Amino acid sequence: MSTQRRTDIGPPHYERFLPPVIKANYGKWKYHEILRPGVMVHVSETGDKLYTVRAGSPRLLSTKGIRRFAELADKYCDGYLRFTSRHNVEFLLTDESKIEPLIAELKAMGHPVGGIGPAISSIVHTQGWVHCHSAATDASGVVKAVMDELIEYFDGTKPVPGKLRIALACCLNMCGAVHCSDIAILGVHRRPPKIQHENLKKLCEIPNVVASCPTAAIRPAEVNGYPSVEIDEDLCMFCANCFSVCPALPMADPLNDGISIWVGGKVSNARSEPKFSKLAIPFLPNNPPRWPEVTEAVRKMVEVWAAHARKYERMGEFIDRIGWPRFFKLTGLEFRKEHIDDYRFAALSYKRSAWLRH
Amino acid sequence: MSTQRRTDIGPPHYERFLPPVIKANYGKWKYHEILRPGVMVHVSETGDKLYTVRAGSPRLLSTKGIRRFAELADKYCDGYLRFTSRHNVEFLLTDESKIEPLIAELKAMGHPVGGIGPAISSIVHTQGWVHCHSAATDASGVVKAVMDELIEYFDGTKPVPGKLRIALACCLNMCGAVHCSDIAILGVHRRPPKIQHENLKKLCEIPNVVASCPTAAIRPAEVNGYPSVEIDEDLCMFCANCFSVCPALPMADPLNDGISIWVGGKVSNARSEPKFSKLAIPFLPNNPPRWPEVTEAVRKMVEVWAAHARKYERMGEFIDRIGWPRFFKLTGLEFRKEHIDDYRFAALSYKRSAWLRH
Amino acid sequence: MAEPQRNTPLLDELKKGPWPSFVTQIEEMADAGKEACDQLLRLLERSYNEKIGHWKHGGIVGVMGYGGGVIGRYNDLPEEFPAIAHFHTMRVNMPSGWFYTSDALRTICDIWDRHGSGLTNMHGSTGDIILLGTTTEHLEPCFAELTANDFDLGGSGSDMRTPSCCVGPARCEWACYDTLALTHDITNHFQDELHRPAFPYKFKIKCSGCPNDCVASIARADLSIIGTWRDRIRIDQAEVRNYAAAGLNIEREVCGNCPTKCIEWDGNELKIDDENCVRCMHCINAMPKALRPGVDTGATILLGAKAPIVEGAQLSSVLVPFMKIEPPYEELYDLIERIWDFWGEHGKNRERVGELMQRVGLGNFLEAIGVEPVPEMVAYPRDNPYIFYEEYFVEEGEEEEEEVEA
Amino acid sequence: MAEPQRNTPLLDELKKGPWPSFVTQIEEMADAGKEACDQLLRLLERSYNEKIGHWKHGGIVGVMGYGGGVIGRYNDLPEEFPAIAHFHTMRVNMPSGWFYTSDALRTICDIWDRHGSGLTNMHGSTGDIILLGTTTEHLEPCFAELTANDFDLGGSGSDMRTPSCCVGPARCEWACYDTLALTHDITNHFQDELHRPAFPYKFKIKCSGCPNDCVASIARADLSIIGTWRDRIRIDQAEVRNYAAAGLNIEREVCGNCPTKCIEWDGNELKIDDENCVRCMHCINAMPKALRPGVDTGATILLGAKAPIVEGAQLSSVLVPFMKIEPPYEELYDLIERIWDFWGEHGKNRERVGELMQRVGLGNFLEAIGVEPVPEMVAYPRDNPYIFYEEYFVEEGEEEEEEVEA
Ligand code: SRM
Ligand code: SRM
Ligand code: SRM
Ligand code: SRM
Ligand code: SF4
Ligand code: SF4
Ligand code: SF4
Ligand code: SF4
Ligand code: SF4
Ligand code: SF4
Ligand code: SF4
Ligand code: SF4
Repeated sequence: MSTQRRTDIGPPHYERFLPPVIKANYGKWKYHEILRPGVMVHVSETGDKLYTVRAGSPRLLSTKGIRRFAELADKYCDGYLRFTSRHNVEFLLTDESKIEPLIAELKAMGHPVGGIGPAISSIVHTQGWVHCHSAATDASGVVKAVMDELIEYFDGTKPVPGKLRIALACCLNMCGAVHCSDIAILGVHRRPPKIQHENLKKLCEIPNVVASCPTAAIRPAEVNGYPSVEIDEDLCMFCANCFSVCPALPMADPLNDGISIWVGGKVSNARSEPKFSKLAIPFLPNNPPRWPEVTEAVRKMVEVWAAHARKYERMGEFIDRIGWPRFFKLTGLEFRKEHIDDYRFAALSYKRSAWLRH
Repeated sequence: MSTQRRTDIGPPHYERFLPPVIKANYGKWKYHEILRPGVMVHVSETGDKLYTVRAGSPRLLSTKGIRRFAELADKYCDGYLRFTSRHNVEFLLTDESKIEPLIAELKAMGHPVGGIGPAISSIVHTQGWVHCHSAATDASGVVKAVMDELIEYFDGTKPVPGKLRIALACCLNMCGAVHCSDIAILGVHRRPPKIQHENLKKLCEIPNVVASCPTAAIRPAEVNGYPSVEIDEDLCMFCANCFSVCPALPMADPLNDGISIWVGGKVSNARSEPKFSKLAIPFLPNNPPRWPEVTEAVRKMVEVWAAHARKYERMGEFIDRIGWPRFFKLTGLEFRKEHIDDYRFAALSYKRSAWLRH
Repeated sequence: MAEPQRNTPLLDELKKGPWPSFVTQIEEMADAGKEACDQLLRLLERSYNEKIGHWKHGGIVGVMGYGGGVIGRYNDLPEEFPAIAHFHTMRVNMPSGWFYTSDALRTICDIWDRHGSGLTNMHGSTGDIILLGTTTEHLEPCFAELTANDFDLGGSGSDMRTPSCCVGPARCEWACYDTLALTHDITNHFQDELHRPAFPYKFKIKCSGCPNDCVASIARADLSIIGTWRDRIRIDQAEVRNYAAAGLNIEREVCGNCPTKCIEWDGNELKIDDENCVRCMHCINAMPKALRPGVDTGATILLGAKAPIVEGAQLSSVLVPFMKIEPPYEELYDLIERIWDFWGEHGKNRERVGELMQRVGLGNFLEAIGVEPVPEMVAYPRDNPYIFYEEYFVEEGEEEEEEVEA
Repeated sequence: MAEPQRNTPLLDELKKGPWPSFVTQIEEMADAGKEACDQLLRLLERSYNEKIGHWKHGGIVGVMGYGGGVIGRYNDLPEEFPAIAHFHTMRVNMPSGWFYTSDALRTICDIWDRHGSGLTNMHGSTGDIILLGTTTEHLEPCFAELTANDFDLGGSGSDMRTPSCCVGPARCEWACYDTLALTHDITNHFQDELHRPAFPYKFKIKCSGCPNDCVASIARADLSIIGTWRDRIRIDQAEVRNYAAAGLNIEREVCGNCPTKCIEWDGNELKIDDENCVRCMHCINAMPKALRPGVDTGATILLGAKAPIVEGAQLSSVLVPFMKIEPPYEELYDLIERIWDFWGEHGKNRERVGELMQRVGLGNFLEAIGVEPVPEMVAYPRDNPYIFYEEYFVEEGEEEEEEVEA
C-alpha cells in the first residue's frame, strides 16, 4: 500500500469502460432504430451494430443489486453496461441473439424493460425520508407507487404519443429538477417554520437568518430575554430557505406537509423551446405507503395526454395547443387562487389578450 | 340665455350625428370591400351600401381646416363625417358617383386619401413642443417628416403585406401609446434632472419627490442650508417621474434629448396576441425640422418589412418568424448593451433555449 | 402690423411635402389675426432652433365645480410671448364613435374662435376634442357656450377619463355589441367620476366591438371591453369558394395563419373546429364576405392596461371571459364599482388599477372584488412553487385554534 | 437475533407491484446483516407512520483536504437507531457517460460493503455515484480505497459540482462534439474547484451533444454546453422516401412540427431552408435514418440554470451562440474562468451565477466578463424604455467635463 495519499485524481477515464464496438465506432454512429420497447440498435458508418437493452431500476440499489447487474453484463455483453441520465440501466450488446434471453432474465428479476422512444421513462428523483433533512414527503416510496401505476406506459404495453418525463423532488430545493418536467411531483411544506428559540440562539446567526428570507417575513426579536427571531406568518411562502441556513427553524409538519403536482415542462429543444412546469394541483396529502391521491392524479393526467395528444406532442405542447382551460376541464382539475402566479414575473402570466375559447 | 349653469350633461348623443343610411342599417352590416386605396364600401343585410372615403389629417387642425372638412361633407355626403381612432377623417357617402370628385377635391386641398386595408395609416401622436412641458422632442414635426417620407405607403402607391401602425410619443409618459405599435417613435431624455434648489423648496414636497423615483436615486439633502434633494446619477434611468411631481427637476436638455425607435408591437388579436414594441434604436438626435436620421431609420425598417414579410404579417409577426438577429442584419441596425433588458422582467427576455440560426 | 415680422424658416420647411401640414394650420389662424397663433409659431421656431420645449408645468385651472377637463399650460418666456403666456387646453367629450355633422363641427369652431386660439386636435389620443390654447378667463364662458350646445368637458387628472369606442355597429359588420351605446351610457352614468377626480389616478375605458380592437383598448385602457362571441363562426361556403376562385390561397393564407390550426379547407368546404377557435378574427378578416362572428355575442372584460410610468407598461388581462353587454349594463357597472371601491381604498397615490392588481396579486385582487378565479384569466398557471397556502392545521393541544387564518 | 423483530407493514406494501422496489434492496442488505439497513427500514417505517422525516441538518464532515464530496447526516433518534446515528453519504465522481465494466462496479461494491451501508444511488441526480450511509470514521479509509482504485469524490457545497454529460459520440449519432472527452477534461482541469469549495455557491456544468439535451443541462446546469451545427442538415433523400413509403406523414408530422416552417416536402424531395432552421432537432429525431446534423459542429454555451431557491427557477440563456469544442478547450476554459472571477468577486453568499447575472443585468454581466452583446442572446430586445444611457453631454462652460461617465 502506498503511503502517498492520492487526491485530485478525478474519475477513472471512461475509455476504460467502453466496449470494443464503441471504441471502434466512437463518433461514427450513423443512425438508430427502436426494435421493440426498451431495445434499440445503433448502426455505424462502418456497418457495426450496437444493441441496447434498457431496464428500469429503483435507483436506490444495494451492492447486491448492483452485483446482479454486473453478472448479467458478464453473461450477455462481456461485462459492459451503463446507466442513463434517468437512472435506468443499459446493457450494451453486440450479439443480437442474446437480447431475448437477457430480457427474459431481467424480467424474471423484476426489472421491466422499456422506456425508450415514445414512452414514460423512470422518474428522476431525490432522497426523501431515506436521507434528507428537508423532505416534505418521501421520494422512493412515491416513485415506486407511481411507477407501479404507470408500468404499462414504460414497458410499451400502452402506446403514448411521445416522451413523458416525470420527476419528483421532496422539497422546494427541487433536487429532482422538477421545474422542467412533463409531470412534476413536488413535496411541499405548508406551515411556517416553528421557531426553536433555545436551539436558535446556539446554532444560528440571527442576521443570516433574517437575510435568508426572500419575503422579509423574519425579524429579529427578543424572546424570554434572549435574542431570537419572530416570523410574520402572513408573509411566509414556505420556501424553507431559512431552515437551510438555520436548523432551529424546522418546516416539516405531518399535518401540513404533502405534495403538489406540476405539468407541462420540458427540456429538449425539439419542436418547442424548453419550458417550466406549471401548477396543476396545489396540494395532495401525504398518504403512505402508496399515496393513492397522487398516483390517481398522475394517472389521470397521463391518460388525458395519451388519449388526446398528437404524435410527438409532449404534455406542455399538448396543453399549449388545447389551452389551459380545456386541460383543466379534461382532467377534472379545479382552478383555484393558488394557480394564479403572484411571484416576480406573475404579471406576464395573466391572460393578456382576447384569445379565448368559449 | 339660461341662468341655470348646465353641467354633467355628457357628450351629445351620437345618434344625432349618424347619417340616415347608418340609422337604417345600424347593426345590420353584412360585409365590406375595399374598393381602392382609402375607399371602402359596407354592404348591409338590407342591401344598402355605405361608402367611406378616408383622408389624412394633420390632427392639429385649425377651425378653418375643420370648416373645410365640414364644407366637403355638405357637398358630398349631406354633412356627415367622422374621425377615426387614428385621427383620419372619414366621409360617409351613399352616392358612389361622388367618390371620385370628393377624392379629387381632397387631394387638391392637400389631404391624401388612403390608409385603409393593408397600408400605413396616420401616426397616433402627442403634443411635443407645441404644448407639453415634458417633451423630449417635437410631435407634429416628426410626424409630418415621417409621413412625407411614407406617403406612398399611405396612398396605396406602394403595396405592403398588412397593416403597419406607427405611433409617436414625445416622452416616456407615452401618451401616443407607442408601447404596442409596429413602429414607435419615442422622445427620450438622457440626462438626469438638473435640480433647481431654489424652486424646489418653494414648489415641491420633498417626501413626494423622493418617493416618486422608482430606482431610489433621489435622497433628501441639505443644500446651502435649505432642505432639498440630491440625485445619484448612476441610478437614474430618465423616467421623468420626479419631474411629473416636481417642476424644479427639469429633464429637458438640448444636448441629450432625442428619439429612440421601437418595433414589432401590435394591438389586434388577429393571428398573434397583442405584443409590446421592442427597442430597435436606443438613440437618434433631435434634428429639426426634418429629423432625417429618424425618417431614414423608419423608412429602412418599413422597406425591409415591405420586401420580406408575408401577406398579413405585421412587423412583429415578421420578426418573430425570421428572428431578431436576422432583423438586425437586414436593417443594418447595431445590437448594443442598451437592447438587453435590465428592468423587472428582464430575465424572461434572455434567450433561454438552443434555438439559434447559425 | 406693429408686431415683429414672423420669421420661421425651420417651420416653413414643414409646410412642404405631401402630408398635410400642421404648420399651415397654425399659420392660417395667425394670418387671420390670432395673435396666440403667431406667437405659438415663433415660440415653436425657437424650440426648433434650441431643441427644447418652452412650456412649464401647468397650474390648477378649470371650470367651476369640475376637477378635470382643462390642462393648464404656461410658457417660460411670458415677456416675449405674452399672448400665449397662458395656453390652456380644454378637453371636450366627443360623441361616441367620433361621428359629426358639419353643423356640429361648425358650432364648435364658432365657440372656439370666440374663446381660444382656433387650434384643435381632432382628436386627442384619449379621444377628446382638444381645444388647444386659451387663457384662464376664457375657460368659464367657453364652457357655458359648449354646454349650451350640448357639449361637455371630458376627463383629466385622477378621474374616469373620457371613454371611447370603435365605430362598431354604426358601420362595422363585426361589432359583437353596441359599442356606441355602451360608451355613451357609461359616460353619462359616471358623470361625477368623470368630472370630479377622486381616484388614486386616471382610469380609462375603451370599447372595441371585436378582437381586432380598433380603439387599442387592450393597450391603452384600464378597462378594456372587447366584443366576442360564444357560438360558431357563421360560414357562407359559396362565398368561401368565390374567394378561392378569385385567387385567395385559403390553405396557406387563412388556415396557415389560424393560431390554433382549427380551420380546414378541402378545396370545397371550409370547416372550423369552433371549440378550438380562440376568436382571433383572422379568418373573418381575410374573408369578410364569407365568414362572420357568431350570433351569441357579448364581450370579454379585461383590466389593467397602461403606459410605462412608473412600474412598466401593461396590457389588460382577462377579468371576465364573457359577459352579455345589454342595457342597463348592471352587471358591468356593478363590476366597475367594485373595482373602483377596492382601488379607491387600497390604491396608492398615482397607482393605476393594473399596478394595484400586480402589487396585491391577481388572486387577492379577485377575492377583493368578488370574482371567482377561472383558468381563462391566465396564460398559464404559476411556474414557481412559492404558494401562499392560506391556512394550516395545528395539532390538538397546540395553543392556536384548529384551523388558523394565516 | 437479539434485535427486536423488524416490523414494517407499510414498507412491505412497497415490495409489491411491477416496478423494482427500493425496499427490497434495503431489506436484502439488512437481511445480510447490515445493521444500518435494518435500522434504516425501521426508521423509514416510522416516517411512513408519522408522515415526517427523521434526519437532522448535517454537520461538516469530510475527507482530509477536501471541502466537499461528503454530505453529513444524523438522525434525530440516535438512541433508538444508533447504527444510523451517523449516516453520511459519499459522492463519488462517476466516469463520463456512466459507462462501467462489471469489474469496476464490483470494485465499488466491495469497498462500500466494507465501509458503508451497502446502499447506493446509481446515480444521484447531479450524476455522482451516491454511497448512501456511513459513519464519520469510515470516510477516510473508504476514500483511500476509492482513490487506490482510481475513483475520486465528486462535488458538494459551494464548489464546481461533478460535471456530467450525455452518452454522446459513444453511442449517439447526433453528438456534435465529444461530450465524454470534454466532461472528463473539465473535471480534471478543475479538480481544485471541484474539491475545495471557494465559490459563492454551487456551480454545475452539464454537456449535451445536441439540442435534445439528454442531460437536461439547460434546466439543471449553471453552465450548459449544448452541441449544435453551423452548416446544413445532411439529407439522404432516398431514406426520406423510405420513411414516406413506410407510412410516415412527412408533411404533417415532420414539416408541420418544424417551429420555423422551414422544411418542405413535395412527395419526392425534402427541402430545408437551413438559414431559418433553429436546430430544434425535430425533423432529425423523426427520421434518424434520413437526416443528420451538419458537419461543421460545435456547441452553444448557455449560462444560469438553477432550481427555484431563492430567486426563482431559471433556465440557462445563450452566452456564446457557437463555439468550436476541441481540445485543449482554451476558449471555453478561459470563458469559465472569467465568469468565476466576476462571480467570485461580486456574487453574494448563496447567490448562483444566474442570479448574479439577473441582478447586475445581462448587459453589465457581459461587459464584466468581456463578451460582446449579440442579438442571439435575447429572445427579444427590451420592451420598456428604462434605459440606463451611460453617458451624457454637458455644455461647454458647465462645471463638469465634456462627456461624463454617469
Ligand atoms: C440514454 C439517454 C442519454 C444518457 O446519456 O443517458 C438518452 C438517449 C437518447 N435520447 Fe434522449 N436520452 C436520455 C435522456 C433524455 C433527456 C433528459 C431527461 O429525460 O431528463 C431528455 C430531455 C427530456 C425533456 O425534454 O424533458 C431527452 C430528450 C430526447 C429527445 C427529445 C424528445 C422530445 O420530443 O422532446 C430525443 C429525440 C426523440 O426521442 O425523438 C432523444 C433521443 C435520444 C436517442 C434516440 C439519441 C440517439 O440517437 O441515441 C437516445 C435513445 C432514445 C430514448 O431513450 O428514447 N432524447 N433525452 C437518456 C436516457 C434517459 C432514460 O433512461 O430514459
Ligand atoms: C375606422 C377604424 C375604427 C374607428 O372607430 O375609428 C377602423 C376600422 C376598421 N378596421 Fe380597424 N379600424 C381602426 C383602427 C384600428 C386599430 C387601432 C389603431 O390602429 O390604433 C387596430 C389595432 C392595430 C394594431 O393591432 O396595432 C385595428 C385593427 C384592425 C384589424 C387587425 C389587423 C391585423 O392584421 O392585425 C382589422 C382586420 C383587417 O384589417 O383585416 C381591422 C379591420 C377594420 C375594418 C375593416 C372593420 C370593418 O369591417 O369595417 C374597418 C376598416 C379597415 C381599415 O381601416 O383598414 N382593424 N384597427 C380605425 C381606423 C384607424 C385609421 O384611421 O387608420
Ligand atoms: C393630450 C394628450 C396627448 C395628445 O396629444 O393626444 C395627453 C397629454 C398629456 N398627458 Fe397623457 N395625454 C393623452 C393621452 C394619453 C394616453 C393615450 C390614451 O389615453 O389612449 C396615454 C397612455 C395610456 C395610459 O393612460 O396609460 C397617456 C399617458 C400619460 C401618462 C402616463 C400614465 C401612466 O400610468 O404611465 C402621463 C403622466 C401622468 O399622468 O403624470 C400623462 C400625462 C399627460 C400630460 C397631462 C402631462 C403631465 O405630465 O401632466 C399631458 C398634457 C399635454 C398638454 O400639454 O396638453 N399621460 N396619455 C392625450 C389626451 C387627449 C385626450 O384627452 O383625448
Ligand atoms: C443527492 C441529491 C438528490 C438525489 O437524491 O439525487 C441532492 C441532495 C441534496 N441537495 Fe440538491 N441534490 C442533488 C441534486 C440537485 C439538483 C439536480 C442536479 O444537480 O442536476 C438540483 C437542481 C439544480 C440546481 O442545482 O439548481 C439541486 C438543488 C438543490 C438546492 C437548490 C439550489 C438552488 O439554487 O435553488 C439545494 C439547497 C441548497 O443548496 O441549500 C440543494 C441541497 C441539497 C441537500 C444538500 C440538502 C441541503 O439543503 O443541505 C441534499 C442532501 C440530501 C441528502 O441527505 O443526501 N439541492 N440538487 C442530488 C445530488 C446527487 C449527486 O451529486 O449526484
Ligand atoms: S429535494 Fe429537498 S428534501 Fe429532497 S433531497 Fe433535495 S434538499 Fe433534500
Ligand atoms: S420558509 Fe421562506 S418565506 Fe417562510 S419564513 Fe422561512 S425563508 Fe421566509
Ligand atoms: S408624451 Fe410626454 S411630452 Fe408628449 S404629450 Fe404626453 S406627457 Fe407630454
Ligand atoms: S428621472 Fe426617474 S429615475 Fe431619474 S431621478 Fe427622476 S424619478 Fe428617478
Ligand atoms: S373593433 Fe371590430 S367591431 Fe370595432 S371597428 Fe374594429 S373590426 Fe369593427
Ligand atoms: S377566428 Fe382565428 S382562431 Fe378562430 S378559426 Fe378564425 S383564424 Fe382560427
Ligand atoms: S443530447 Fe443529443 S447527442 Fe446527446 S445523447 Fe441526446 S440525442 Fe444524443
Ligand atoms: S431541426 Fe427543427 S427547425 Fe431545423 S429544419 Fe428540422 S424541424 Fe425545422
